Amino acid sequence: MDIFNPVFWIFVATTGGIYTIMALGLYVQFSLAGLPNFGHVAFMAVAAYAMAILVARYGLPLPVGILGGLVAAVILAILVGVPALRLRADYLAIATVAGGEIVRYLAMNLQGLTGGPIGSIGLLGPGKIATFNGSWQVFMGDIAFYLKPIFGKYGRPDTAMAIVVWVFAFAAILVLWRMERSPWGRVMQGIREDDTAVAAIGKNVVGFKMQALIIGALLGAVSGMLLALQIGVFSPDDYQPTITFYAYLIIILGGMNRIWSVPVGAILFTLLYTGTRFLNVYPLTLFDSGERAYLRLFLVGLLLVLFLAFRPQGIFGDRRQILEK
Amino acid sequence: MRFNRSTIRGLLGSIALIATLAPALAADDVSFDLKYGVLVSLTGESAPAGQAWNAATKLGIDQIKASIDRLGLEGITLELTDSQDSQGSPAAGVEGAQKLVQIDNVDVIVGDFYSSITSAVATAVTMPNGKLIFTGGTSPALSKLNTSTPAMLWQPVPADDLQGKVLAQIIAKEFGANAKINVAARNDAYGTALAEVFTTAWKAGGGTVPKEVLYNPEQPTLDTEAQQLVDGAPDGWLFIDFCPTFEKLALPLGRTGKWDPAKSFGADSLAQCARQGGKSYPGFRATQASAAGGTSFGAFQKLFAEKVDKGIPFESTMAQPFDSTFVVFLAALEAKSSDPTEIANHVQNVTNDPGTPYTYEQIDDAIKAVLKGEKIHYMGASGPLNFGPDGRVNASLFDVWQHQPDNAPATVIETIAFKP
Amino acid sequence: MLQQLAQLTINGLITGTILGLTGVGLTLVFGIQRLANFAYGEYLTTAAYIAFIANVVFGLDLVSSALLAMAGGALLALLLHFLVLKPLRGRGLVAMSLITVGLGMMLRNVIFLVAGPQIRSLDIDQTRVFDLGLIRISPGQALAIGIAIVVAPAVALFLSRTTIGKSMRAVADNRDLAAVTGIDVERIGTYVWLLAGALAGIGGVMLAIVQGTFNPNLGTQILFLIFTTIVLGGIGNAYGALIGGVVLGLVMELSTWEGFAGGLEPRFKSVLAFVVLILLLLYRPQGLFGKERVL
Amino acid sequence: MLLKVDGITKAFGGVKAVQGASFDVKEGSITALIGPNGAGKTTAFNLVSGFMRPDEGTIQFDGRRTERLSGHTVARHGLVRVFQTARVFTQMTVLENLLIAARHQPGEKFGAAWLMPGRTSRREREIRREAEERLALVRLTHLTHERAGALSGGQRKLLELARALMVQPKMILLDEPMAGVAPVLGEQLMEHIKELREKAGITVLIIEHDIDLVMSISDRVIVMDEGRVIADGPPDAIQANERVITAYLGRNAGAAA
Repeated sequence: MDIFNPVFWIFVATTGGIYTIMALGLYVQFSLAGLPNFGHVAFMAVAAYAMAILVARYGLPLPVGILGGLVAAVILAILVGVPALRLRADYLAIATVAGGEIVRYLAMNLQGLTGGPIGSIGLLGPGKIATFNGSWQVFMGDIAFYLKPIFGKYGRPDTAMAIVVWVFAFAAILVLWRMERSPWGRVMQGIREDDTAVAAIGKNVVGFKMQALIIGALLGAVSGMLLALQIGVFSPDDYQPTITFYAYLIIILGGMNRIWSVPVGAILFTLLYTGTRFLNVYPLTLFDSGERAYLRLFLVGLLLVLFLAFRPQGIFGDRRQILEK
Repeated sequence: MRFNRSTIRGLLGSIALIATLAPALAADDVSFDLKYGVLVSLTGESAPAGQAWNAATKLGIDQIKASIDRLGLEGITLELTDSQDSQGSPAAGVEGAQKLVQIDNVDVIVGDFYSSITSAVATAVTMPNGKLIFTGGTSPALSKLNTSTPAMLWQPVPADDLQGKVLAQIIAKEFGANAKINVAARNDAYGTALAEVFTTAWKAGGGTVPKEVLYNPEQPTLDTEAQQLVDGAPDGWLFIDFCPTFEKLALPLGRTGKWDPAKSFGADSLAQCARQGGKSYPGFRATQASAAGGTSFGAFQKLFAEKVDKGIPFESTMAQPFDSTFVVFLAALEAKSSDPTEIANHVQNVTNDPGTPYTYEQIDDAIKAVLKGEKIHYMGASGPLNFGPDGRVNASLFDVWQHQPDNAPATVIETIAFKP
Repeated sequence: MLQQLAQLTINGLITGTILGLTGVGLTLVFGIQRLANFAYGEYLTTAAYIAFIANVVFGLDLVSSALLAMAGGALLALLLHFLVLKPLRGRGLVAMSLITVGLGMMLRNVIFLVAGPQIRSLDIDQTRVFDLGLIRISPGQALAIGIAIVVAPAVALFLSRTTIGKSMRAVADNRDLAAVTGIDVERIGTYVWLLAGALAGIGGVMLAIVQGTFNPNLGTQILFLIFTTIVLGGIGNAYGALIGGVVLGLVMELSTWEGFAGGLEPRFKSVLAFVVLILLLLYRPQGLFGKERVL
Repeated sequence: MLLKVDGITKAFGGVKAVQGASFDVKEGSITALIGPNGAGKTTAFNLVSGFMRPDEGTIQFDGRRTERLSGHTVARHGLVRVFQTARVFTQMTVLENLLIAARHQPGEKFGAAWLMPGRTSRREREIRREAEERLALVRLTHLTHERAGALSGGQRKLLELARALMVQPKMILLDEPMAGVAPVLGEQLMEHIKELREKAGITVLIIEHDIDLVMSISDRVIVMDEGRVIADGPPDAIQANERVITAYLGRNAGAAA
């Protein structure tokens, strides 16, 4: 075993960065505006599909595809927002799960549009191979060229990808951090606490919530597209509701209401999630290798419960501010 | 053993070779360390098949290890390094594959049976890192990922395009090319792709498909689907599914009172449901690549039943990972190296004529033959594995299996030649 | 066509009753304990396996097995309540629901580990058919209908006539108000878990019987449909869940009827359920029978 | 007339909370809305302030029809409500509770923090001055940077009143401002309400149970029972009204006492 192989950990770091961006989207919706959106994963899905369809099927350049992905996520946010923003928190939570599942089922069943269960590789029909990330790989290769002098033999496209992802993640955090501390963020904080009271002082609560939903959707879209570009192939099964649960876990691990702790939560989650792939050590080897897979998910569930039980305020959270919604 | 001119020539050649390189059998010069990794959906929806896949791979490796011990080949070690869970998702699959390749440094990944995951893993992990992947994915698109030689992605089962056309050919023979056939397929990559290939071929031949029902295998009940399938008085049916979920559909089908298993055909994985602990539907027919070269499927099944935990259901498709372990090992043995590219160079050599046919049961002899420098032809438990240069199995002969009454094992009723 | 309609109606009623009965448990828990129990599907699965052990391993008859499964479901619900959920209370809707996500993952994988992934079936002859003219049903379906006829009215009566039942509805409806009127909210909270567990038990057994075969994914597969049911009926409203379940079951099945514009492809059934939910919420944000949001 | 309510009706699942209530409020007056529990007063408030939509009837505020408008729009037109149980933002400081309510802060537009930081901070300074004045007025200056959650019930009511004033209303709806307030703060609150009219010319509509208080403070009293307005007039006339006495004594003696 080569536990410290940097190539693997660079891959994990990239995933962690993508999860950071995904969770940031949820942070805006949930921690900032108090919207318990349980269908966040749908934004990742529509953006990835829109991008891949535009690039693979219509031969458009990747930037156009990315733009298309963002637009698709915004459209979905508006479609979801119109019915959902009038709902009470508990109804909203379930309705958004339903919304996310509609997206996944449609991706699965509208073969002509999405390639169906086989995923993005089937976008051009069965028997053909559809790819959409070629120019992205070239782009990463170009960046890697400039990384060579610094990183030596690890100046590879994956390293470039990790850097791009994290640069974006921190830029997003910076932008949001400043906005959170502005009057705009103050209204959001008010809405999170008591949206009726905010309406009573003349603020357009639905408008603000829609803004939060759309920003969250855009961040979700970016993370979905980055993940698709990193992996190269995606299928409807990538967008199970569990992904949204994980995004919540990330926010909670870090501490609900602190934007700078989102990346910490994402790193912790990634380590936990990937770390449980290393169960092939004694005494766990007493379990059959297939059984260890159950054990892994059991452990993920257990850690989830333990974290929420013993550190509900997250790593940096503030006990007074926890999980009010 | 089949004798034809080329095998005889091969034999004579090897005898000559042995004569000159007599000490080769000592095999001191053959030493390599071959690492396998399994990547498959071990949890959730596909856990039953995934667990069986993992068990079958382990079973294959154990067989080879035992043989190496018997033959005292100390230079060779085999290891199933780790099994990773792909959770049915390409993203999770790539992560698991990264672990296998970067951390465990495996030479070959056996899995996944999802074509989506296989394509992601192959393009993102195994191919860029020069590793092999033996997949259970049946999409004909997969082999197109092999853009250079030798192929690094191998499909040890005839792809959908082949099977779909064979089914159309057999069903046309039974009902005539203009018949009305209702198609039922599980709503996943395997089911939808195969259904599409069949439907296209069937309509091209002049037939009609009044109802094509794609059903979600995880759906609680399938009564409505069954009802739709018997509507429109079709001449026959085609089912594309695996035995456990097919059973869920067959129950309500039976209840409609309008379904006749004797007029039903199934894809390869439905050939032998009774032997998998399921029910048999007397008269039901299914095709499978012919194992005329001496099948070891029955023996494999017995082995599986003996060695694998009872909780893990057997499926005929589990012969694929099992065979893959043998093909990889024999190719490595012939290449005298566990370098993935070297192995890839030899896969075709050990799975095609000319060569002496060996099944897994004769693994000792096969190893001896390879060490002697003889040309062998490994016959899989799932049937002959005539790998082409593109990484696909080319089959020309297909067996038609028929389910027997009283849950007796299915039998081969005929073998037909596929005309492309 | 008519025959198809009759058959679909029966199928819809069976699915609907399962959704409705399990929905009653989930919705009361939602209303009283303020948590969306994402582990509820695993309660169904656990109960189905308890029935399997009783019925197949120990050879008990189906009815006793079902009763054992109900007891088992109730026990599991109480255990989780007292060991995990009650001590952790007060963490808000989202955090509590996430805890149940974790519990669900743990339970499901333990069941996989212990019971193995292979398919099981209860001891009931699935191949026989009762031909009732318009419709044809299997003994399993007949049994499920039988259970539904007994249990659904019993649950409705329990909720409308007994003190505990009435208190449950009152607490689910408005916890504070109920507390003010002297209901022991804490005690009702325990009873509600008992009821939810027992209903999950009967739902799991019914599902196992109707499906014919099952594996550890049994409950997970139906969980989101149960959630759809309770939102449809209005969260916290027990009758709403019963009716919502039947409505959802019928809508899903009848949408595939040929007389209905050729019928929807069956694989879109679950999409339809979710679409119905969202359309309804557009018109009635509080569900069919929920109360309008009051400030 | 600043506010004209005509025949509004609202039903909840068959139960009519308000049925055909009509009343109006004169500009610059303090008007009280009284009635037994369940008379529909709070629902009427919800309807007038735009937080619920009437099933029937019209509402006119400041010459504008408002019955179809949403709560925040009504508030922007100058009709601001204060809730029965003070709804301050407990996790913000007292000062922030006022800052958030100010109008015309360009920094509340999306992205303004980055696109127009100058205008945002200029306006923020103005708002802050205004907020400090209001705090001084309700004598909460010593709590400026305290978390609002730490305030007592009465202080919260004062804070909410000050917050409502930040919106620069023409009219304020007060739902039982005295409930749960310590007597000392209650008097202070009363003073403020009177001052509002005298100094700022703000119209006040108030729901209150304390009859003595109602009589002492209001110019006019509107009485509701079973969703209808049953009496309307100056305080002394109302005290003598037969129907009002029956409504109170007949069913809800406690509230009248």
